Amino acid sequence: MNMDLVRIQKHDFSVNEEIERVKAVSQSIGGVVAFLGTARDISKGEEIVRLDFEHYHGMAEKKLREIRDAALKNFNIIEMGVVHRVGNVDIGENIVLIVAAAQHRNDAFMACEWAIAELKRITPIWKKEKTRKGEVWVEEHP
Amino acid sequence: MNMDLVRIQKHDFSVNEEIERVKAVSQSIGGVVAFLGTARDISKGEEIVRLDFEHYHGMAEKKLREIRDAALKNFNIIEMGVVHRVGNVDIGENIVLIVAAAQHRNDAFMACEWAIAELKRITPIWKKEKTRKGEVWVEEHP
Amino acid sequence: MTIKVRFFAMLKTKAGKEEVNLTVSENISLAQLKDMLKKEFPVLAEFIDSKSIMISVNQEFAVKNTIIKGGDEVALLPPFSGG
Amino acid sequence: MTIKVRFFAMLKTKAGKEEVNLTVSENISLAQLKDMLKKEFPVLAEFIDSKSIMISVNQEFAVKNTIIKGGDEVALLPPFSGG
Repeated sequence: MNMDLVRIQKHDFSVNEEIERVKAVSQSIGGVVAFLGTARDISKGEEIVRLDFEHYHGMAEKKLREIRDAALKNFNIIEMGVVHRVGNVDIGENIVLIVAAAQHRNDAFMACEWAIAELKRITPIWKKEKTRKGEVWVEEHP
Repeated sequence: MNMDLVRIQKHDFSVNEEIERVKAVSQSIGGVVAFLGTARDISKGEEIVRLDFEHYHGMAEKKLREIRDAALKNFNIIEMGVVHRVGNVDIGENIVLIVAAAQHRNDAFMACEWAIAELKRITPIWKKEKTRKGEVWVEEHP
Repeated sequence: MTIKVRFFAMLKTKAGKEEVNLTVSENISLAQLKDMLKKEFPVLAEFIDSKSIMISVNQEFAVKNTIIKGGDEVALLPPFSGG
Repeated sequence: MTIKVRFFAMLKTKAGKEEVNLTVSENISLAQLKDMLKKEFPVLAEFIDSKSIMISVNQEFAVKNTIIKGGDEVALLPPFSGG
Protein backbone atom coordinates (compact mmCIF):
# COMPACT_ATOMS: atom_id res chain seq x y z
CA MET A 1 0.00 0.00 0.00
CA ASN A 2 2.65 2.41 1.14
CA MET A 3 4.74 1.60 -1.94
CA ASP A 4 1.80 2.20 -4.26
CA LEU A 5 0.84 5.49 -2.70
CA VAL A 6 4.33 7.03 -2.88
CA ARG A 7 6.20 6.71 -6.16
CA ILE A 8 8.78 8.23 -8.44
CA GLN A 9 8.37 7.20 -12.06
CA LYS A 10 9.26 8.17 -15.62
CA HIS A 11 5.81 7.66 -17.15
CA ASP A 12 2.81 9.89 -16.67
CA PHE A 13 0.19 9.21 -14.01
CA SER A 14 -3.61 9.43 -13.99
CA VAL A 15 -5.07 11.83 -11.43
CA ASN A 16 -8.25 9.72 -11.34
CA GLU A 17 -6.32 6.54 -10.55
CA GLU A 18 -4.24 8.18 -7.85
CA ILE A 19 -7.33 9.65 -6.19
CA GLU A 20 -9.13 6.28 -6.39
CA ARG A 21 -6.11 4.57 -4.79
CA VAL A 22 -6.29 7.03 -1.88
CA LYS A 23 -10.10 6.91 -1.61
CA ALA A 24 -10.07 3.10 -1.51
CA VAL A 25 -8.53 3.27 1.96
CA SER A 26 -11.70 4.44 3.75
CA GLN A 27 -15.36 5.26 3.25
CA SER A 28 -15.08 8.00 5.85
CA ILE A 29 -13.29 10.28 3.39
CA GLY A 30 -15.38 13.39 2.77
CA GLY A 31 -12.82 15.76 1.29
CA VAL A 32 -9.93 15.15 -1.10
CA VAL A 33 -7.48 17.90 -2.01
CA ALA A 34 -5.11 17.28 -4.89
CA PHE A 35 -2.17 19.43 -5.92
CA LEU A 36 -1.02 18.84 -9.49
CA GLY A 37 2.18 20.51 -10.65
CA THR A 38 2.42 20.90 -14.42
CA ALA A 39 5.15 22.05 -16.82
CA ARG A 40 4.76 25.75 -17.64
CA ASP A 41 5.82 27.26 -20.96
CA ILE A 42 7.58 30.25 -19.39
CA SER A 43 10.04 30.45 -16.50
CA LYS A 44 11.59 33.77 -15.42
CA GLY A 45 10.61 35.30 -18.76
CA GLU A 46 12.32 32.54 -20.74
CA GLU A 47 10.36 30.27 -23.07
CA ILE A 48 10.71 26.65 -21.98
CA VAL A 49 10.79 23.85 -24.55
CA ARG A 50 10.96 20.88 -22.21
CA LEU A 51 11.91 19.89 -18.66
CA ASP A 52 14.16 17.07 -17.52
CA PHE A 53 14.08 15.85 -13.92
CA GLU A 54 16.86 13.95 -12.18
CA HIS A 55 16.54 12.36 -8.76
CA TYR A 56 18.71 10.67 -6.19
CA HIS A 57 17.29 7.18 -6.49
CA GLY A 58 16.62 5.72 -3.08
CA MET A 59 16.97 8.89 -1.06
CA ALA A 60 14.25 10.76 -2.99
CA GLU A 61 11.78 7.89 -2.53
CA LYS A 62 12.67 7.75 1.18
CA LYS A 63 12.03 11.47 1.60
CA LEU A 64 8.62 11.22 -0.09
CA ARG A 65 7.67 8.35 2.24
CA GLU A 66 8.81 10.44 5.20
CA ILE A 67 6.59 13.31 4.01
CA ARG A 68 3.56 10.99 3.83
CA ASP A 69 4.34 9.54 7.27
CA ALA A 70 4.73 13.00 8.82
CA ALA A 71 1.52 14.24 7.18
CA LEU A 72 -0.46 11.26 8.55
CA LYS A 73 1.01 11.95 11.99
CA ASN A 74 0.68 15.74 12.09
CA PHE A 75 -2.58 16.40 10.24
CA ASN A 76 -6.04 14.98 10.76
CA ILE A 77 -6.04 13.16 7.42
CA ILE A 78 -6.93 9.59 6.53
CA GLU A 79 -4.52 8.99 3.65
CA MET A 80 -1.98 10.70 1.39
CA GLY A 81 -0.50 9.79 -1.97
CA VAL A 82 2.59 11.34 -3.60
CA VAL A 83 3.79 10.77 -7.18
CA HIS A 84 6.65 12.59 -8.90
CA ARG A 85 7.84 12.10 -12.45
CA VAL A 86 11.49 12.08 -13.54
CA GLY A 87 13.10 12.20 -16.97
CA ASN A 88 11.71 14.31 -19.79
CA VAL A 89 8.47 16.21 -19.22
CA ASP A 90 6.93 18.21 -22.05
CA ILE A 91 5.14 21.54 -21.62
CA GLY A 92 1.63 21.07 -20.25
CA GLU A 93 2.41 17.61 -18.88
CA ASN A 94 2.09 16.49 -15.26
CA ILE A 95 5.13 16.68 -12.97
CA VAL A 96 3.93 15.96 -9.45
CA LEU A 97 0.72 15.02 -7.67
CA ILE A 98 -0.11 15.13 -3.99
CA VAL A 99 -3.48 13.76 -2.84
CA ALA A 100 -4.63 14.37 0.73
CA ALA A 101 -7.87 12.77 1.94
CA ALA A 102 -9.66 13.60 5.18
CA GLN A 103 -13.06 13.52 6.80
CA HIS A 104 -13.21 17.30 6.57
CA ARG A 105 -11.82 19.54 3.88
CA ASN A 106 -9.74 21.93 6.01
CA ASP A 107 -7.46 19.13 7.16
CA ALA A 108 -7.00 17.94 3.58
CA PHE A 109 -6.13 21.47 2.37
CA MET A 110 -3.60 22.00 5.17
CA ALA A 111 -1.88 18.65 4.70
CA CYS A 112 -1.69 19.02 0.92
CA GLU A 113 -0.21 22.53 1.09
CA TRP A 114 2.33 21.45 3.69
CA ALA A 115 3.33 18.33 1.75
CA ILE A 116 4.12 20.11 -1.53
CA ALA A 117 6.17 22.76 0.29
CA GLU A 118 8.02 20.04 2.21
CA LEU A 119 8.59 18.05 -0.98
CA LYS A 120 10.27 21.05 -2.56
CA ARG A 121 12.36 21.59 0.56
CA ILE A 122 13.73 18.12 1.32
CA THR A 123 13.41 15.87 -1.74
CA PRO A 124 16.58 15.42 -3.85
CA ILE A 125 15.03 16.06 -7.25
CA TRP A 126 16.46 18.52 -9.73
CA LYS A 127 14.90 20.24 -12.72
CA LYS A 128 16.74 21.08 -15.94
CA GLU A 129 15.01 23.58 -18.21
CA LYS A 130 15.57 23.29 -21.94
CA THR A 131 15.17 26.64 -23.68
CA ARG A 132 16.00 27.65 -27.24
CA LYS A 133 19.31 28.99 -25.88
CA GLY A 134 20.29 25.71 -24.27
CA GLU A 135 19.86 23.75 -21.08
CA VAL A 136 20.09 25.09 -17.57
CA TRP A 137 19.79 23.45 -14.18
CA VAL A 138 17.34 25.49 -12.16
CA GLU A 139 19.13 27.40 -9.39
CA GLU A 140 22.45 26.78 -11.10
CA HIS A 141 23.98 29.68 -9.20
CA PRO A 142 22.82 29.22 -5.64
CA MET B 1 -16.35 27.50 -22.49
CA ASN B 2 -17.94 29.06 -19.44
CA MET B 3 -20.87 26.62 -19.69
CA ASP B 4 -18.52 23.65 -19.86
CA LEU B 5 -16.43 24.72 -16.91
CA VAL B 6 -19.37 25.31 -14.55
CA ARG B 7 -22.01 22.60 -14.40
CA ILE B 8 -24.65 20.91 -12.28
CA GLN B 9 -25.43 17.37 -13.40
CA LYS B 10 -26.92 14.09 -12.24
CA HIS B 11 -24.21 11.81 -13.60
CA ASP B 12 -20.73 11.38 -12.19
CA PHE B 13 -17.76 13.37 -13.51
CA SER B 14 -14.16 12.44 -14.24
CA VAL B 15 -11.57 14.41 -12.28
CA ASN B 16 -9.07 13.88 -15.12
CA GLU B 17 -11.46 15.29 -17.72
CA GLU B 18 -12.33 18.32 -15.60
CA ILE B 19 -8.66 19.07 -14.95
CA GLU B 20 -7.84 18.68 -18.66
CA ARG B 21 -10.68 21.08 -19.55
CA VAL B 22 -9.18 23.68 -17.21
CA LYS B 23 -5.58 23.02 -18.28
CA ALA B 24 -6.51 23.37 -21.96
CA VAL B 25 -7.04 27.10 -21.40
CA SER B 26 -3.34 27.99 -21.07
CA GLN B 27 0.17 26.55 -21.19
CA SER B 28 1.23 28.95 -18.46
CA ILE B 29 -0.50 26.85 -15.81
CA GLY B 30 2.04 25.54 -13.32
CA GLY B 31 -0.15 24.56 -10.40
CA VAL B 32 -3.61 23.01 -10.27
CA VAL B 33 -5.45 22.54 -6.98
CA ALA B 34 -8.56 20.36 -7.00
CA PHE B 35 -11.04 19.93 -4.18
CA LEU B 36 -13.16 16.80 -4.47
CA GLY B 37 -16.06 16.35 -2.05
CA THR B 38 -17.13 12.74 -1.63
CA ALA B 39 -20.02 11.01 0.16
CA ARG B 40 -18.95 9.85 3.65
CA ASP B 41 -20.44 6.80 5.36
CA ILE B 42 -20.95 8.56 8.70
CA SER B 43 -22.48 11.96 9.54
CA LYS B 44 -22.84 13.14 13.13
CA GLY B 45 -22.42 9.56 14.36
CA GLU B 46 -25.19 8.25 12.10
CA GLU B 47 -24.49 5.67 9.40
CA ILE B 48 -25.43 7.04 6.01
CA VAL B 49 -26.83 4.78 3.32
CA ARG B 50 -27.13 7.27 0.49
CA LEU B 51 -27.34 11.00 -0.24
CA ASP B 52 -29.84 12.85 -2.40
CA PHE B 53 -29.15 16.39 -3.58
CA GLU B 54 -31.78 18.87 -4.73
CA HIS B 55 -30.99 22.21 -6.34
CA TYR B 56 -32.80 25.35 -7.43
CA HIS B 57 -32.38 24.94 -11.15
CA GLY B 58 -31.26 28.19 -12.72
CA MET B 59 -30.30 30.00 -9.55
CA ALA B 60 -27.78 27.35 -8.44
CA GLU B 61 -26.05 27.38 -11.84
CA LYS B 62 -25.99 31.19 -11.74
CA LYS B 63 -24.36 31.21 -8.28
CA LEU B 64 -21.67 28.75 -9.40
CA ARG B 65 -20.89 30.97 -12.40
CA GLU B 66 -20.68 33.98 -10.07
CA ILE B 67 -18.22 32.08 -7.87
CA ARG B 68 -16.00 31.33 -10.87
CA ASP B 69 -16.20 34.95 -12.06
CA ALA B 70 -15.34 36.30 -8.61
CA ALA B 71 -12.45 33.84 -8.23
CA LEU B 72 -10.99 34.89 -11.59
CA LYS B 73 -11.31 38.53 -10.55
CA ASN B 74 -10.05 38.31 -6.97
CA PHE B 75 -7.31 35.68 -7.16
CA ASN B 76 -4.29 35.43 -9.40
CA ILE B 77 -5.57 32.33 -11.17
CA ILE B 78 -5.83 31.47 -14.86
CA GLU B 79 -8.97 29.32 -14.85
CA MET B 80 -11.50 27.64 -12.57
CA GLY B 81 -13.94 24.80 -13.08
CA VAL B 82 -16.87 23.88 -10.82
CA VAL B 83 -19.05 20.75 -11.09
CA HIS B 84 -21.72 19.67 -8.59
CA ARG B 85 -23.85 16.55 -8.78
CA VAL B 86 -27.54 16.38 -7.89
CA GLY B 87 -29.89 13.44 -7.37
CA ASN B 88 -28.79 10.22 -5.69
CA VAL B 89 -25.16 9.89 -4.67
CA ASP B 90 -23.94 6.63 -3.12
CA ILE B 91 -21.35 6.38 -0.35
CA GLY B 92 -17.82 6.87 -1.69
CA GLU B 93 -19.04 8.63 -4.83
CA ASN B 94 -18.10 12.13 -5.98
CA ILE B 95 -20.32 15.08 -5.03
CA VAL B 96 -18.49 18.24 -6.01
CA LEU B 97 -15.26 19.23 -7.74
CA ILE B 98 -13.53 22.60 -7.82
CA VAL B 99 -10.43 22.97 -9.98
CA ALA B 100 -8.29 26.11 -9.68
CA ALA B 101 -5.34 26.60 -12.03
CA ALA B 102 -2.65 29.24 -11.67
CA GLN B 103 0.92 29.99 -12.61
CA HIS B 104 1.93 29.49 -8.99
CA ARG B 105 0.50 27.06 -6.47
CA ASN B 106 -0.32 29.47 -3.64
CA ASP B 107 -2.85 31.33 -5.76
CA ALA B 108 -4.49 28.05 -6.79
CA PHE B 109 -4.74 26.86 -3.18
CA MET B 110 -6.27 30.15 -2.00
CA ALA B 111 -8.82 30.33 -4.82
CA CYS B 112 -9.87 26.69 -4.43
CA GLU B 113 -10.36 26.98 -0.66
CA TRP B 114 -12.32 30.19 -1.06
CA ALA B 115 -14.52 28.77 -3.83
CA ILE B 116 -15.66 25.67 -1.93
CA ALA B 117 -16.48 27.75 1.16
CA GLU B 118 -18.39 30.24 -1.00
CA LEU B 119 -20.22 27.42 -2.81
CA LYS B 120 -21.47 26.09 0.53
CA ARG B 121 -22.49 29.60 1.58
CA ILE B 122 -24.43 30.90 -1.42
CA THR B 123 -25.45 28.01 -3.69
CA PRO B 124 -29.06 26.79 -3.36
CA ILE B 125 -28.30 23.07 -3.13
CA TRP B 126 -29.70 20.84 -0.38
CA LYS B 127 -28.57 17.45 0.87
CA LYS B 128 -30.88 14.74 2.13
CA GLU B 129 -29.24 11.96 4.12
CA LYS B 130 -30.78 8.51 3.97
CA THR B 131 -30.03 6.51 7.11
CA ARG B 132 -31.48 3.19 8.31
CA LYS B 133 -33.87 5.24 10.44
CA GLY B 134 -35.21 7.24 7.53
CA GLU B 135 -34.45 10.35 5.52
CA VAL B 136 -33.46 13.72 6.86
CA TRP B 137 -32.72 17.05 5.21
CA VAL B 138 -29.39 18.24 6.55
CA GLU B 139 -29.88 21.24 8.88
CA GLU B 140 -33.59 20.47 9.11
CA HIS B 141 -33.75 22.48 12.32
CA PRO B 142 -31.83 25.64 11.57
CA MET C 1 -51.00 40.89 -9.37
CA THR C 2 -49.89 37.24 -9.31
CA ILE C 3 -46.54 35.86 -8.17
CA LYS C 4 -45.16 32.36 -8.09
CA VAL C 5 -43.81 31.05 -4.79
CA ARG C 6 -41.49 28.04 -4.80
CA PHE C 7 -40.46 25.82 -1.90
CA PHE C 8 -37.30 23.74 -1.66
CA ALA C 9 -35.96 20.84 0.37
CA MET C 10 -37.52 20.57 3.84
CA LEU C 11 -39.78 23.59 3.21
CA LYS C 12 -41.26 21.74 0.25
CA THR C 13 -41.90 18.77 2.55
CA LYS C 14 -43.45 21.04 5.20
CA ALA C 15 -45.60 22.97 2.71
CA GLY C 16 -46.62 19.75 1.00
CA LYS C 17 -46.13 21.34 -2.41
CA GLU C 18 -43.41 22.57 -4.75
CA GLU C 19 -44.93 25.83 -5.79
CA VAL C 20 -48.06 27.94 -5.61
CA ASN C 21 -49.42 30.97 -7.47
CA LEU C 22 -50.43 33.76 -5.11
CA THR C 23 -52.48 36.86 -5.80
CA VAL C 24 -51.05 39.79 -3.88
CA SER C 25 -51.42 43.58 -3.91
CA GLU C 26 -49.19 45.60 -6.26
CA ASN C 27 -45.46 46.10 -5.52
CA ILE C 28 -45.33 44.67 -2.02
CA SER C 29 -42.20 44.72 0.10
CA LEU C 30 -40.34 41.65 1.30
CA ALA C 31 -41.71 42.20 4.82
CA GLN C 32 -45.30 42.33 3.51
CA LEU C 33 -44.69 39.17 1.49
CA LYS C 34 -43.41 37.35 4.56
CA ASP C 35 -46.56 38.27 6.50
CA MET C 36 -48.72 37.01 3.65
CA LEU C 37 -46.82 33.74 3.40
CA LYS C 38 -47.12 33.14 7.14
CA LYS C 39 -50.90 33.56 6.91
CA GLU C 40 -51.10 31.40 3.81
CA PHE C 41 -48.79 28.67 5.20
CA PRO C 42 -49.06 28.63 9.00
CA VAL C 43 -46.91 25.47 9.06
CA LEU C 44 -44.02 27.56 7.66
CA ALA C 45 -44.44 30.53 10.00
CA GLU C 46 -41.64 29.63 12.41
CA PHE C 47 -39.25 29.01 9.51
CA ILE C 48 -40.13 32.27 7.76
CA ASP C 49 -39.41 34.12 11.00
CA SER C 50 -36.10 32.31 11.51
CA LYS C 51 -33.02 34.13 10.25
CA SER C 52 -31.62 31.02 8.55
CA ILE C 53 -34.30 31.00 5.84
CA MET C 54 -33.43 33.12 2.83
CA ILE C 55 -35.83 34.40 0.23
CA SER C 56 -34.99 34.87 -3.42
CA VAL C 57 -36.82 37.00 -5.97
CA ASN C 58 -36.25 36.07 -9.60
CA GLN C 59 -33.37 33.78 -8.57
CA GLU C 60 -31.46 36.48 -6.71
CA PHE C 61 -31.24 36.91 -2.95
CA ALA C 62 -33.83 39.40 -1.74
CA VAL C 63 -33.01 42.06 0.82
CA LYS C 64 -35.19 43.99 3.24
CA ASN C 65 -36.25 46.66 0.77
CA THR C 66 -36.69 44.39 -2.26
CA ILE C 67 -40.01 45.14 -3.99
CA ILE C 68 -41.95 42.22 -5.47
CA LYS C 69 -43.73 42.85 -8.76
CA GLY C 70 -46.30 40.94 -10.77
CA GLY C 71 -44.95 37.78 -12.41
CA ASP C 72 -42.00 37.56 -10.04
CA GLU C 73 -40.70 34.16 -8.97
CA VAL C 74 -40.22 34.08 -5.22
CA ALA C 75 -38.53 31.14 -3.47
CA LEU C 76 -38.14 30.13 0.17
CA LEU C 77 -34.66 28.72 0.68
CA PRO C 78 -33.77 26.68 3.76
CA PRO C 79 -30.10 26.59 4.81
CA PHE C 80 -27.91 25.28 1.99
CA SER C 81 -26.07 22.01 2.38
CA GLY C 82 -24.32 21.50 -0.94
CA GLY C 83 -20.61 20.89 -1.38
CA MET D 1 39.08 3.34 4.25
CA THR D 2 37.17 3.90 1.00
CA ILE D 3 33.97 5.90 0.52
CA LYS D 4 31.83 6.54 -2.52
CA VAL D 5 31.08 10.16 -3.44
CA ARG D 6 28.16 10.91 -5.77
CA PHE D 7 27.38 14.12 -7.66
CA PHE D 8 23.98 15.27 -8.85
CA ALA D 9 22.54 17.74 -11.33
CA MET D 10 24.80 20.72 -11.97
CA LEU D 11 27.48 19.38 -9.63
CA LYS D 12 27.68 16.27 -11.79
CA THR D 13 28.14 18.54 -14.80
CA LYS D 14 30.82 20.57 -13.00
CA ALA D 15 32.66 17.51 -11.68
CA GLY D 16 32.41 15.82 -15.05
CA LYS D 17 31.47 12.53 -13.40
CA GLU D 18 28.61 10.85 -11.55
CA GLU D 19 30.60 9.27 -8.77
CA VAL D 20 34.08 8.53 -7.52
CA ASN D 21 35.62 6.21 -4.94
CA LEU D 22 37.86 8.08 -2.50
CA THR D 23 40.38 6.70 -0.02
CA VAL D 24 40.24 8.73 3.18
CA SER D 25 41.48 8.35 6.75
CA GLU D 26 39.33 6.46 9.28
CA ASN D 27 36.15 8.05 10.69
CA ILE D 28 36.53 11.57 9.34
CA SER D 29 34.14 14.39 10.22
CA LEU D 30 31.96 16.19 7.70
CA ALA D 31 34.26 19.23 7.91
CA GLN D 32 37.30 17.09 7.11
CA LEU D 33 35.46 15.48 4.22
CA LYS D 34 34.59 18.88 2.78
CA ASP D 35 38.25 19.95 2.90
CA MET D 36 39.25 16.73 1.12
CA LEU D 37 36.60 17.17 -1.56
CA LYS D 38 37.68 20.75 -2.21
CA LYS D 39 41.28 19.57 -2.76
CA GLU D 40 40.15 16.67 -4.93
CA PHE D 41 37.67 18.76 -6.96
CA PRO D 42 38.88 22.38 -7.06
CA VAL D 43 36.11 23.18 -9.56
CA LEU D 44 33.54 22.37 -6.83
CA ALA D 45 35.26 24.33 -4.04
CA GLU D 46 33.02 27.40 -4.19
CA PHE D 47 29.89 25.22 -4.20
CA ILE D 48 31.06 23.10 -1.29
CA ASP D 49 31.66 26.29 0.70
CA SER D 50 28.26 27.71 -0.20
CA LYS D 51 25.49 27.13 2.30
CA SER D 52 23.01 26.03 -0.33
CA ILE D 53 24.83 22.75 -1.05
CA MET D 54 23.77 19.90 1.21
CA ILE D 55 25.69 16.72 1.83
CA SER D 56 24.09 13.37 2.49
CA VAL D 57 25.70 10.30 4.08
CA ASN D 58 24.02 6.99 3.31
CA GLN D 59 21.02 8.86 1.83
CA GLU D 60 20.36 10.94 4.92
CA PHE D 61 21.20 14.62 5.41
CA ALA D 62 24.55 14.97 7.18
CA VAL D 63 25.06 17.46 9.98
CA LYS D 64 28.18 19.15 11.29
CA ASN D 65 29.22 16.30 13.61
CA THR D 66 28.29 13.42 11.27
CA ILE D 67 31.18 10.92 11.15
CA ILE D 68 31.90 9.21 7.84
CA LYS D 69 32.88 5.56 7.98
CA GLY D 70 34.35 3.10 5.47
CA GLY D 71 31.87 2.05 2.77
CA ASP D 72 29.65 5.08 3.30
CA GLU D 73 27.88 6.66 0.34
CA VAL D 74 28.33 10.42 0.40
CA ALA D 75 26.49 12.72 -2.01
CA LEU D 76 26.79 16.39 -2.89
CA LEU D 77 23.31 17.83 -3.37
CA PRO D 78 22.74 21.16 -5.12
CA PRO D 79 19.55 23.08 -4.25
CA PHE D 80 16.48 20.97 -4.98
CA SER D 81 14.06 22.01 -7.70
CA GLY D 82 11.46 19.26 -7.74
CA GLY D 83 7.72 19.77 -7.40
